[in-house]
Amino acid sequence: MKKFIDDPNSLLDTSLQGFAKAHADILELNPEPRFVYRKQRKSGKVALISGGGSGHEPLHSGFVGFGMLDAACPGQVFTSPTPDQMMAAAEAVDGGAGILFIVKNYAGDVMNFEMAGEMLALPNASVLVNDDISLPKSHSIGRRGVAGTTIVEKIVGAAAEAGADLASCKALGERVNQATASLGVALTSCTVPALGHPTFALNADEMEYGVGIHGERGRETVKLAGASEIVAQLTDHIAEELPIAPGSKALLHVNGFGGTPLIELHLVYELAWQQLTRRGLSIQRSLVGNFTTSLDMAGCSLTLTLLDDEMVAYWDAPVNTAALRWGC
Amino acid sequence: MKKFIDDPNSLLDTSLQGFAKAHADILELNPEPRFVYRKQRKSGKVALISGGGSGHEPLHSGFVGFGMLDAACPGQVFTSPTPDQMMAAAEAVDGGAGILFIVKNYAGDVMNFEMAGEMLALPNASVLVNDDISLPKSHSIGRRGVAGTTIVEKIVGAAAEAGADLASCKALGERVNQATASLGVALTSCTVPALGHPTFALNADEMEYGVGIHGERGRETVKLAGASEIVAQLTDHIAEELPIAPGSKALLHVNGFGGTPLIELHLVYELAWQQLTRRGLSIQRSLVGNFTTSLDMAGCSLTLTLLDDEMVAYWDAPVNTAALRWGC
Amino acid sequence: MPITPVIFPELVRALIAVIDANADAVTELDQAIGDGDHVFNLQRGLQALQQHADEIAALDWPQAWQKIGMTVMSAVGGASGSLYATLLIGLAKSSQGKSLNVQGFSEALLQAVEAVKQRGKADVGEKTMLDVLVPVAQALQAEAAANSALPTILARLRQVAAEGAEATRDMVATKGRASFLGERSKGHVDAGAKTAQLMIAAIADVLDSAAA
Amino acid sequence: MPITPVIFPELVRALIAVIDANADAVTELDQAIGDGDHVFNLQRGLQALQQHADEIAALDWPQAWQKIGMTVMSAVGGASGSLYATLLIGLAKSSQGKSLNVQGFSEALLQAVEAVKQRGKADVGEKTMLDVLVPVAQALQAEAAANSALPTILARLRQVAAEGAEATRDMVATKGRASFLGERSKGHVDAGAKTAQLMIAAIADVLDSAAA
Ligand SMILES: Nc1ncnc2c1ncn2[C@@H]1O[C@H](COP(=O)(O)OP(=O)(O)O)[C@@H](O)[C@H]1O
Ligand SMILES: Nc1ncnc2c1ncn2[C@@H]1O[C@H](COP(=O)(O)OP(=O)(O)O)[C@@H](O)[C@H]1O
Ligand SMILES: [Mg+2]
Ligand SMILES: [Mg+2]
Ligand SMILES: [Mg+2]
Ligand SMILES: [Mg+2]
Repeated sequence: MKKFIDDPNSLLDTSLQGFAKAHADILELNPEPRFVYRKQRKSGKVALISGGGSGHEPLHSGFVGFGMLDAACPGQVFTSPTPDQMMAAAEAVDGGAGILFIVKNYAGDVMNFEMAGEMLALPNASVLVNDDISLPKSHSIGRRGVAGTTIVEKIVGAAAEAGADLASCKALGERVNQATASLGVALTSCTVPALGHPTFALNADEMEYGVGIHGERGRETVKLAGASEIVAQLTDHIAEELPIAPGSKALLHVNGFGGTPLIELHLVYELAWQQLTRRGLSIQRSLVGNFTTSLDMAGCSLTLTLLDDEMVAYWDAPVNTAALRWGC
Repeated sequence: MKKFIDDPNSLLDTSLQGFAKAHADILELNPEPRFVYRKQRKSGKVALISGGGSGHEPLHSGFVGFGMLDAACPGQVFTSPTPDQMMAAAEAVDGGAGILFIVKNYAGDVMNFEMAGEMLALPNASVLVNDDISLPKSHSIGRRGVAGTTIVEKIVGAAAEAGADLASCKALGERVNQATASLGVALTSCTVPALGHPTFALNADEMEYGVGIHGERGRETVKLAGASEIVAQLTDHIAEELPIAPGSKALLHVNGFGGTPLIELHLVYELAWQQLTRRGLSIQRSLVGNFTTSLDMAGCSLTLTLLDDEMVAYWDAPVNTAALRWGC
Repeated sequence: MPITPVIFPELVRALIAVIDANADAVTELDQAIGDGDHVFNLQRGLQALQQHADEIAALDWPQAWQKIGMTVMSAVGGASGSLYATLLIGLAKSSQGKSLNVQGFSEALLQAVEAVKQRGKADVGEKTMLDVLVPVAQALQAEAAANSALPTILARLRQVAAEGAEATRDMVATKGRASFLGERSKGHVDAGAKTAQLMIAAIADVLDSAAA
Repeated sequence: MPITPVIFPELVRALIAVIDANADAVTELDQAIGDGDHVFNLQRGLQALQQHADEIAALDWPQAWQKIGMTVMSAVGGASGSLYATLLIGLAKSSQGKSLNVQGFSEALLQAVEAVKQRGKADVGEKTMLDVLVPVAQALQAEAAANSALPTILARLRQVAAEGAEATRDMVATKGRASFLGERSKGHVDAGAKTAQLMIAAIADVLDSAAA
C-alpha cells in the first residue's frame, strides 16, 4: 500500500489534529467523541451538522465554518460516525434554534443519525441527500447521497446563517436535493488504509459506470471510452432525471474522486458545459475540483442542480471554510 | 491509460476552455498564443507573469487573479511555454510599471522566459524560484523550482497589488525564495497523457526520495517507510538548509502531488508540525493541499518558508484566484 | 446454575478470537459486495467491550445489555454498529423485569430482533444479518417452548445460524450496501450474516463449556 | 548548383519521417533520464514548419532561417525549443551578408552553435545536443577548409554526429533535466543528442540526393 501512514488505527485522529491546526482560525477539533466545529458560533441560528465516513475529504469537515456547517462528525474511513459523536456535536454547537442533520443516504449513516436524533434532547430534524441517479428511484433503500451533498450544505448553510428557522432549512435542503442529480464513473478503485489493497480490480480498458463514493463497483463495468463519449452519457442520463426546460438555470459541479488531475476535471467541465448548453440549459454557477472524494480513486462525477433565485443568492452568499471560501 | 481524455493534442486547450468558463468572474483565456489573464487589471501596478509546463494545476493558472498573478502561460504537459506566449501575455497585462516574470528553475523555462525578456519591448525582470533542496546548492544548473513557487507568487502578488515597484517586487521574490526550502517524495510516478503509461515503475515497497514535479525519478530510490519516518527525514533535511533559530516564524506548506488524498496530507502536516515545533520553530501560517501537482502522481512535498513581518502581512493580504482565496 | 454477566469477559474473548480468526475471509466478503470495513467495525466494538468487560461483569443482565449496547453504539459505526446497538439496547429494554430463564430470554431476544428489523427497515430474505438473527431467535423460542436441554438448544442455534448465513449466498441484496449491486450481489455470502453466525457459534461454545 | 530554401519542404518531410520512425526509441531515452516529451516537442515544431514550408521555400536563406527559428520558438517549448530557436535565429543573423557556400555556411553555423552554448550555458561533455552540434559544426569547418566534395562532407558529418550521440551514453549529465539524476544519468544516450544526430543524418541524405 502506497500511503503516508503509520498505523491505520491512528490515521484518522492524527490527520484530524493536523486538519484542525491548519485551519485553527475557523474550527476546533473535539477529540473524544470526534467532531470538528466552528469557532465563531451564533446564537439563535439553526445549527447544521453533517458527517459520514472519512476518506471523502474535504467533505464534510472541510465545509465547517461561517456560512456552511456548524459541525462535522467524521467516522472511520468509509464507516458512518456514531450517535454519541452527533449528540456531542449538537450540544456543542446548539444555538437555541434547533439542529439540522444533513445525512447522505446510506444505511449506516441514516441509522446512526436516526439514533442520535431520537436520543438528543434538542429539537432536531434531518435532510436526507440522495442525488446519485445511478440507481433507479425505486431502489429498495433509495438512492445514495454523493457529490450533491456539497451543494445542499452550502445553500442551506447560507440560509441558516441568514436566520432561516429549522423547518425552512429542512424544506430548502429537500428542495435543493430534489433539484440535484449526480452520476459518476470510476477509472480505478481505491485502497482503504486498513485493507492495504484496492477494493476491486479493473482491467486497463474498463471503467465502472454509475459508482458511489466508497470505491465499490458501480452499476456496470463498461469499456473505457473517450472523455466526450463518457460525458455525453453522463449528461444524457442526468438530463433524463431533471426537468430541464430551455433557459433553465443550473449549477454544474464536476467532482473529482481524488486520483484524477485538475487538467482532466476542467476538460470534463468543458465537455459537460457544451453538452448541457446544447440542451438549452444556462450554466450560471460552477464548481470544479475534488470535493467528495473516495480516497485515491481515479474518476469523477457530474452534479447538476437546477437553480431558482433563492438558491443562487444562497450559493453566492459568503462562506469561510477550509475547502470553500468566498465573499469574506 | 486511465484518463478522461479524447486526444492528448487537444487536452490542454479544451481543459483551459473549461477552466476559463468555470472561473469567468476572475480571468480570461487568450487561446492563441495561450495565456490566462486577470479580468480586472490595474494601471500603475507591476504585472506578475508566471508559467511553465501544464500538469501542475492549479499552479499557475489557478493563481491568476486579484492579489496574485496577472497572467499565466501554460505550456504543453511538462513542457515549458514559448516566448511568444510570455510576450503576448506581457502586452495584455502591462500596467506601465514593468513586468515581473516568476520562473521555476528548469532549463526550458529559464531559456524561454529569457528569450521573451530579451525580445520584449517593456521593462521586465525575473525571479528564479529554486526551492527544491533535493539537489546540492552547487548543482550544475542549480536547484529546481517546486512547491515554494506558490508562496513566492502569493507574497509578491500582494506586494505588487499594494503598489511595490518592479525592483522591490523582484527583491521581495528573491528574499522569499531564499527563505524557502522544499523537499518531496513520490510513491508512484505519473502518466503523461501523450505517453499513456507511467514514466517509471516503482516496486510496492519503494519510494523516490527527493523528487521534482515531473514524475521523474528522484535523488534516490529508497524503501517505503512509515509516515513519521518519512516526515522526520524531510524535516531534518529542510532544517539543515534554513537558518532556523528558536522562535523563528514559519509558514508550513504540505503540497500533494495529485494522487494522495487529503486525509494523508493532513496527517503529514501534523507530523511535520510536531517535528518542526520540537525544533523551536513557530508555525504561524499553513497551506495544505494539492497546489503544485504532477498529474496523478502519489506523493507530497514539505515546503517551509521562514517569515518576516512583511511576508506575513503580504501572505494574509486578500487574494481572489481559482485556487487560493481569502479576505475578499 | 443461572448464567450471569460474570461470563461476559470470557464471551468477549471468544468473540474477539472468532472474528480475528475469520477476519480475512469476512473482509473478502464485505469487499466483494460491500465496502470492506465490516471486520474492522466489529473489532473496534469488541475491543471497546473488552475494556469495559470487568465493569460489565458486575452488572445484572438488563444493565449489562444497556452498557454493552451503548459501548457498541459509540465504538462501531456503520450499519452494523447501529443495528447491534439497537439489538443490545433492545435486549436491555425487553429483558427488564423478566425472569431470565431460557423462555424469558427467548422472548426478550425476539423483541430485540424486532427492533433491529425496524431500525434497518429490513426482514429476512434481504441478504443481511437478519437472515441469521431472525431464524436463531425463532429457533430459540421453539426450543424453549419444547423445554430442550441447553446442549440441544445450542446445537440447534449453531445449525440454524449456519443455514441462515449460507442462505444469503444466492439472495439478491435489497438492504445495505450490497443492494447497490443489484443482481451482481448474488453468489456471495453476506458479511454481516456471516459474522452473526460466527459470533452465535462462539457464544454457544462458551455456554456449552460453562454448562458442562 | 547552390542549395536554396526551395529544398526546405523536402527537408521537413525527411525530418518528420526520421523523428516519427524513431519516436518510441527516443521517447524511451527521454523517459529514462528526462521527462519523456522530447519527441512530442520536436513533432510539434516540425508540424508547424510543414505548415509554413512553401512560404519558407520562397525566401532567401537568412530570411528563411529567421522564419524557421521564430516558428520553432513558438511551437516547441521546453529546453530543445529555445535551443533550436536560438540556433536557427542565430543562423539567420550569422549568415546575413555572407556568401553561402560551404565555407560561409560553416562559419555561420559555428557562430550559431556558439549562441546555443550561451543560451544553454553548456558545452560539449555535458550530455546534451551540443555533443552532436559542436563536433558537427567543427567537422564541417574542417571539411570546408579542406575543400572536400559534398558527398565526402556529408559522410563525415553523419559519422561525427553518430559518434557524438553515442559518446553521451557514458557521460554524467550536468545540464538539462538529466542532470537531476547525477550519476544515475549514466548508461543512456541523451535524447536531444540522439535527435540532433538523426536529423543531421536525414538532412545529409536529402542533400546527397539533391546533389546526385
Ligand atoms: N438495513 C439493514 N438491516 C439489517 N442488516 C443490515 C442492514 N444494512 C446492512 N446490514 C448488515 O450490515 C452489514 C454491513 O455492516 P458494516 O460493513 O459494518 O457496515 P457498512 O455497511 O455501513 O459498511 C451487512 O453485511 C448486513 O448484514
Ligand atoms: N542547457 C542545455 N544546453 C544544451 N542542450 C540542452 C540543455 N538542456 C537540455 N538540453 C537538450 O535538450 C534535450 C531535452 O529537450 P526536451 O525534452 O524537448 O525539453 P525539456 O528538457 O524541457 O523537457 C536534452 O536531451 C538535451 O539534449
Ligand atoms: Mg462502511
Ligand atoms: Mg519537458
Ligand atoms: Mg461495510
Ligand atoms: Mg523532455
